[in-house]
Amino acid sequence: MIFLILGLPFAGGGLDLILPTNRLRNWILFLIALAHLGCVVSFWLIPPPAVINGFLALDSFSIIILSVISILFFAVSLYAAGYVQNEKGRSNRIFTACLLFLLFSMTLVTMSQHLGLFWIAMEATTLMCAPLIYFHHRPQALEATWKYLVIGSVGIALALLGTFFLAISALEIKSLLLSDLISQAASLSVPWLKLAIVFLTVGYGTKMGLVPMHSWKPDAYGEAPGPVGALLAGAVTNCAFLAFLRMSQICHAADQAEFLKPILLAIGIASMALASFFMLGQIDFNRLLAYSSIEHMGILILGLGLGGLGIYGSLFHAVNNAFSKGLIFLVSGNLYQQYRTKRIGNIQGVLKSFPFTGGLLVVALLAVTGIPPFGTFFSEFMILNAALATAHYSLAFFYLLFLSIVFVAMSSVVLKMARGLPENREVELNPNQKESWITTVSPLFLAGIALLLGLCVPSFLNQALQKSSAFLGG
Amino acid sequence: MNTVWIDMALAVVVILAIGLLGTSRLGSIVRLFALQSFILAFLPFLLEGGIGIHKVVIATGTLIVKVIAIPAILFWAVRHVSIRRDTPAIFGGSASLLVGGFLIGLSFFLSSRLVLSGKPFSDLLIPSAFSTLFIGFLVIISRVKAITQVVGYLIMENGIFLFALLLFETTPLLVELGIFLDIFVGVFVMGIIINHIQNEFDHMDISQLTSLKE
Amino acid sequence: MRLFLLSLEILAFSAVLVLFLDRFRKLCHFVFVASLVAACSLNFFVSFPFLRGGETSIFRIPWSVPFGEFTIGLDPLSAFFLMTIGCVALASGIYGCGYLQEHHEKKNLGVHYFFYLLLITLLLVVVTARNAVLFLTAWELMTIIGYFLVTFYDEKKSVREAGYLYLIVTHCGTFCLLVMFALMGQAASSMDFDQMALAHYAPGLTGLLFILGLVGFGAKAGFFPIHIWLPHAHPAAPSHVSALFSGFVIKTGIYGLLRLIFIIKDLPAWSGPVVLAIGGVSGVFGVLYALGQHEIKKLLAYHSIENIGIIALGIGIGLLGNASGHESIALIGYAGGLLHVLNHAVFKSLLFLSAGSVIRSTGTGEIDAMGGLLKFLPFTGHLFLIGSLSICGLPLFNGFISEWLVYRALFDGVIHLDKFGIIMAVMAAVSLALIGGLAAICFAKAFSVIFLGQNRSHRQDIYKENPCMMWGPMMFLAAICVWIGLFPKTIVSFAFASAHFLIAAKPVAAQTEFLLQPILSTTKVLYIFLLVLGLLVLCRALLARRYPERRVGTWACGYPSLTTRIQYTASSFAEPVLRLFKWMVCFQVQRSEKSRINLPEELELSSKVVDMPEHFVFRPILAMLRRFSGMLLKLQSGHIPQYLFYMLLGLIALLLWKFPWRA
Amino acid sequence: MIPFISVLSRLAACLLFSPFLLGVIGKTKAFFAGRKGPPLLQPYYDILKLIQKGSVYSVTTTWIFRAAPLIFFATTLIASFLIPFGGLKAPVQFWGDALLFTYLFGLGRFFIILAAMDTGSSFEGMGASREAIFSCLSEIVLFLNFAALAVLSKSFSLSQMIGESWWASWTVSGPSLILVGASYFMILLVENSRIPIDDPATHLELTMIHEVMVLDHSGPDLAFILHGAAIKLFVQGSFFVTLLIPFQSHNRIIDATVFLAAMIGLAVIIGIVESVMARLRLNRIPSFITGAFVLALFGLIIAIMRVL
Repeated sequence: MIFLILGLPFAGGGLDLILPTNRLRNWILFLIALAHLGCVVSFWLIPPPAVINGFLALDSFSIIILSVISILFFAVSLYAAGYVQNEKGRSNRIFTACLLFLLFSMTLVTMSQHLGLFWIAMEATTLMCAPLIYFHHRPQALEATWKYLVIGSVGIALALLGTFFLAISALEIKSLLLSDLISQAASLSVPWLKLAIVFLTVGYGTKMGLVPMHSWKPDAYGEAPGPVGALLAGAVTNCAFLAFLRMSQICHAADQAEFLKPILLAIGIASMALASFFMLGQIDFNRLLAYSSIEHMGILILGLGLGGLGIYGSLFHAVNNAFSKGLIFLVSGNLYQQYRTKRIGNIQGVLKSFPFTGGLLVVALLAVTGIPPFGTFFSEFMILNAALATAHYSLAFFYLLFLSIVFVAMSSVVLKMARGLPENREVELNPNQKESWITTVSPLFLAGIALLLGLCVPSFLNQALQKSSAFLGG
Repeated sequence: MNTVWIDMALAVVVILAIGLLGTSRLGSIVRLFALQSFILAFLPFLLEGGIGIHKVVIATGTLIVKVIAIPAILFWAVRHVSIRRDTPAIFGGSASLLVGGFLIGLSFFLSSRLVLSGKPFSDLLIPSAFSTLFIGFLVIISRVKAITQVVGYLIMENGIFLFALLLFETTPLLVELGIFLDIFVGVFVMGIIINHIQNEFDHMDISQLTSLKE
Repeated sequence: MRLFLLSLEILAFSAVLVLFLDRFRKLCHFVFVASLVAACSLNFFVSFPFLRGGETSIFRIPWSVPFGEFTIGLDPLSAFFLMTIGCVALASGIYGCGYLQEHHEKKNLGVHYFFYLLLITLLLVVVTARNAVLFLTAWELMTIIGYFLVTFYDEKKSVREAGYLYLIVTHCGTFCLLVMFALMGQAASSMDFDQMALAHYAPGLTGLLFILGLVGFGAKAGFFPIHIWLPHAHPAAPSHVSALFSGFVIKTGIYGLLRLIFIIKDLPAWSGPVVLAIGGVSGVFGVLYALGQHEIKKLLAYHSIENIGIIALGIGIGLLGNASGHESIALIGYAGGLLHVLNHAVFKSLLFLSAGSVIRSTGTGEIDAMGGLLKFLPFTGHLFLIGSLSICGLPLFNGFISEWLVYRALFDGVIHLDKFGIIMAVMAAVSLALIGGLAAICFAKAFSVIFLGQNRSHRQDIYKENPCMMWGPMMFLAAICVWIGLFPKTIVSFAFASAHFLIAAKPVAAQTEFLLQPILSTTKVLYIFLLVLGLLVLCRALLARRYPERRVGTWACGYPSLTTRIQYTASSFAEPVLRLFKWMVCFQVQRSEKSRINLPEELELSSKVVDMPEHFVFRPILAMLRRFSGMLLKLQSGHIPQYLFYMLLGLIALLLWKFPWRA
Repeated sequence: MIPFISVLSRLAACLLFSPFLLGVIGKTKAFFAGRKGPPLLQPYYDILKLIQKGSVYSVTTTWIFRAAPLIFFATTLIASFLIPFGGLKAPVQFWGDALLFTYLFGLGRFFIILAAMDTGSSFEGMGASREAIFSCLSEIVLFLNFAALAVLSKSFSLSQMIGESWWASWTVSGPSLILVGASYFMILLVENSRIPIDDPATHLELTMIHEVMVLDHSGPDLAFILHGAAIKLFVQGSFFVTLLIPFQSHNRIIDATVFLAAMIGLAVIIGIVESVMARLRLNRIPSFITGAFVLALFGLIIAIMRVL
């Protein structure tokens, strides 16, 4: 069953490389995404057995992250068909192939129980994203891709080093399988384990875009097209977050949690601080979303670092954030195609000229900044509760301060764009561009899920979250 | 007897890394990297425990990937470039050598101060791994041309590979091969990107790539 | 309880229905009005038994959100606010229908009605929520939907900015509420208000909770330092929306504060004086800033702040009485505050609606461009007169009754409290007197400059009166004002019932009778006054018949032509007052410089009042924040080596901080 | 039966006796100026003359202009019902009638200001805006006086505050009562716009306050306003007098005569003050009222210290 879910995207990617016409490729992309979703649903019903003596298995963390990735990919695949259609005369061969290979590598990441294999899959996602970012063939996109690649690979190299240090610390256990590591955690040599944690934090922190290693994110998300941005911000960051979850699992087992928590808190609050201040002066919409993604990664890590209730909160926030980020990136993709510019100053009166995109833009703002009907509000509230329960009062104060600065920055930008009269100054509104139904259905689908998560958390998700937070002593 | 050979090999690896810091011609940079990888390929055989299939596969893998395939790609990219010279951006040639020396001293100090239990088979291994890693990092930071940055990244990989030697028995074959494959594909993609940069900007000077800023 | 849920369903269902009915205009209006009438009458009907009987009822269904549970409860406190929503929402909704007729072509009214009905539903939920998460959700949604209602005319830039300012201030205020409810939840280990009421809070914690509650609810209610969004939001919003806003939405802040007082029984001793101080400062500064305004809706907005100050005075003296054990003072104080909530809701929405019709007829909100409108707009003029008489708290109208109750609590305090209590009560009483006096000046100015004298604007066209759809609801509100003013028995007993509930005391019939007796005798005196007035009018009519009357132009000391420019304008009327309070209000007078060079042909003189907290506190902070972020942005300089250097720095920092160095 | 007679007698006293006070003030000012001055009953002649005359209304005015004098007269009349004077108990007395007393005057003044602005001439506007600010400030001092009296008499009803037998309390809180009395006298001058604040007999409209507000009224309206102003002076004067007369002999006739004598004495004092002092500049009046405020505050502090 696991081979099926892995094989499908790989085969689809290969097939897409060969197929001649765009339409066929889109169909393949869509069908594979649907099949993938089907497999994931079946995994929820009957949990699959481990494969290749435990290298690939589904524990509670990976089932959550996998289903999030699958739903997001399904929405993006639906959207990508419409998006590429609007880019006249561009063959989407590389685009769809890389998307499917990306899906394959992300699925591999969620499945792998062996940390070495985990690293390989993460490296694969990095490489698959590079051509996707370069979709628009503009000089800036090229520069963004290069920066993404260089910083990404340096980060991943450090992560590899961290994995090796972990292996050295687990010399007696003689295996990097997660289950063995956790069961015989007592025999890990502590100094090597600490060194491994430091390097793994810096390595996978680069993939997540946490503060000291965040510089590639604004450029990469700024230049990536809408659907790719959605996948990057929604799915790839969740895979990197999975790495942090595995790491805290091992630390929890080797009762080194007190060592890891201060690091996570420091990095989390630093990410939120820098992101919120950077957002105030933004003039480019996608870069603004990049900083918002950095801020939400900071919240995730903060929640993980707080422990107790915070872990359930940060897992729930990972799920909410994926959908709200996906939604707002798809909407930014729409905006780019309708206004052909990313500068906030040139876009105004979206609600009047494109009612659906305008409405979705406002809904996306509410979802991202955590306004009640949407799930992000409840997860942020839980993390606040955790902070107050563990008496981190100053932390809670700064947490709320940065959330309010982010709200000030985001709402001023989005509301300036959405409201008012449409004045298309030098930006000629390409008249034939009316809102095609495909590019509005998929963001609507994501908005629906984000709202559903806010209104009533489905019971199966609740149990999965409870089980996985119990692993980390939540 | 073996430890003498191992120490000699490690020393040569570090010397080649320093040599790389000094040169500025792209062609010689790639050749130095190939030589370093060649030595690394034979290092597993010097370890004790005879010639197992594991070692043979690792050695041939390194040979194919790091000595033949990657230099071929880099030479293909270099051919496109009109200017063959690469000048370090931040500080002059000799200054980067001095910093390299300092970094090696730092790595020796680091490994001595680190509280690391477990006796590696040669006390020279960890310092040389750290120094190769730091030199690779320095090359990426200081050099201007894209190809040199790729080579810097590969030097870092070599440093990490030295660490891999420590846990030779534990990591299964599949994982090792996966790591080689990833590095190869990574460099392959970088090569393509360099080609595109070359066509787009008709220069490969990273310091000019700064249009994306606040 | 079932009826209340029925009203919620009606509102929600018709809100969704109206969203799609925009094209068929008639049906859209009909559904909107019908649902409003049904829901508001149901609310009235539901709230009476709770106010009279004083019992409570809870409705609970599980809601699978973390901590969340959908619990709605009705008790005298919530019932009192339900009654207030009933009349305000009904009147301003129907008025809104008439007011927005001309906008139908340009703007999509269906969406506006949808937001309006949804806001009413949320107000009902906020007032009856018994679970912190449900309360916060309804509270935030109310802010967001309020934003969309305020920015109805979003083609104007000032409207967009006003809406944005409103959104930020109230949203950041809500963050304090988040922390407060989180702390309370932890202390009571459950998010349910009833459990919270039973829990015991450490003394230090109650102080912190009270401050957070004050800031959070104060941002919504418009207490003095954090009121800056009110004067911008009201002129920007269409007048029926600003009527609903100042009528009820800012009262949710007061409701929240009262609910906090109900939950935390033993508040710190300093809480009473603090609320009194806030009330006094809000009242005095609110009315002083109102005096300096020249735009009618901005003037009314500042008056909302003033009346919120009066309500805070009532609650403050109630707290003081409660803390020092005088149950009667607490009872009267809370009853006065609550009654002023209802009174202010009624007469302020009446004033906003009449201001809306004045703006609709004359086309501008500037007071100095109006004059003599009573002849052209009789209905609007007289209703504005009734509204201004009741807001100044003059007898015969409802403002007097609630101010009388607050005065009574204050002077009871002067008599019974200890030394410090007397000083606080006297200062509060003096500030209430000052507020009443200045409000009388402000509304004498407003009414006379708009409706009396001659028209000051140069275009002398005739203004036509508004349709009956607009002055009908205003008549309904004016009738309530007069009814409460002259026959206050029922409403005051309702206020006492919810005040009893607030201090958790069983209402004793004799005690309420004893408290009601002075008010009834006041109204007896007022009946005699009306009788005497009637007699005088009769004998004046007799005299008028015997002696001839002549109508001639106003005496202008013999000058031939009496131009309209010699009349006293709003700024000249308020100038002596503002010069007296110059340092409190930074009152500035600007002379136009253009006539300096040649002979001064047209000198222009205008006076302006600067809103101190906004221009000296909030705007500088925002500017400093933006400058700091501008400096910080330079970090992202675009050079790859620099980015890698950050990474290396991060790595080394972590190593130095967290690594097991050999000692 | 008896209460009905007492109500009738106090109404008669209030209506008939009050213009006489204005006559006395006029006479004392004339005596100090060395001239013969108008006869004592001059105010009565004025009122009767005005009632018989026809009235002139400006074109721009509305019904408010006609209703204002009536409302002013009615409010002052009703206010007189609340005050116990001359040994007669107030017909209506309850907790908080002092509030109604002040706010009734407020209502009357509000309508007079509206009527002034209704004519649309700048003089009335000037008078209205000045009257508004000064009366608002004096209201504050009034409330402070009430607070002091409330602390002393432990109740907030006019009858208890000043009606009860005061002999005992004078010994206990003499000084604070003197201070309250002084501050109340200054407020009396402000409220009834006597010399230090406003000169009723001047011709320069620019300097007047109260007179210029009622400039445009004529005929019976002016009569009502004049009579109302007289009653207002009588009512506020009676509050001041009952406050200061310490003893209460339960014989009705003696009380009445003593009260009337005291009222005439008060009128003479006002006349003396008016002839001795000149009118204050307009921006000096707020400091005059602040002086009254400080006196009242001082009285309150002494009252608090004495009682607690």
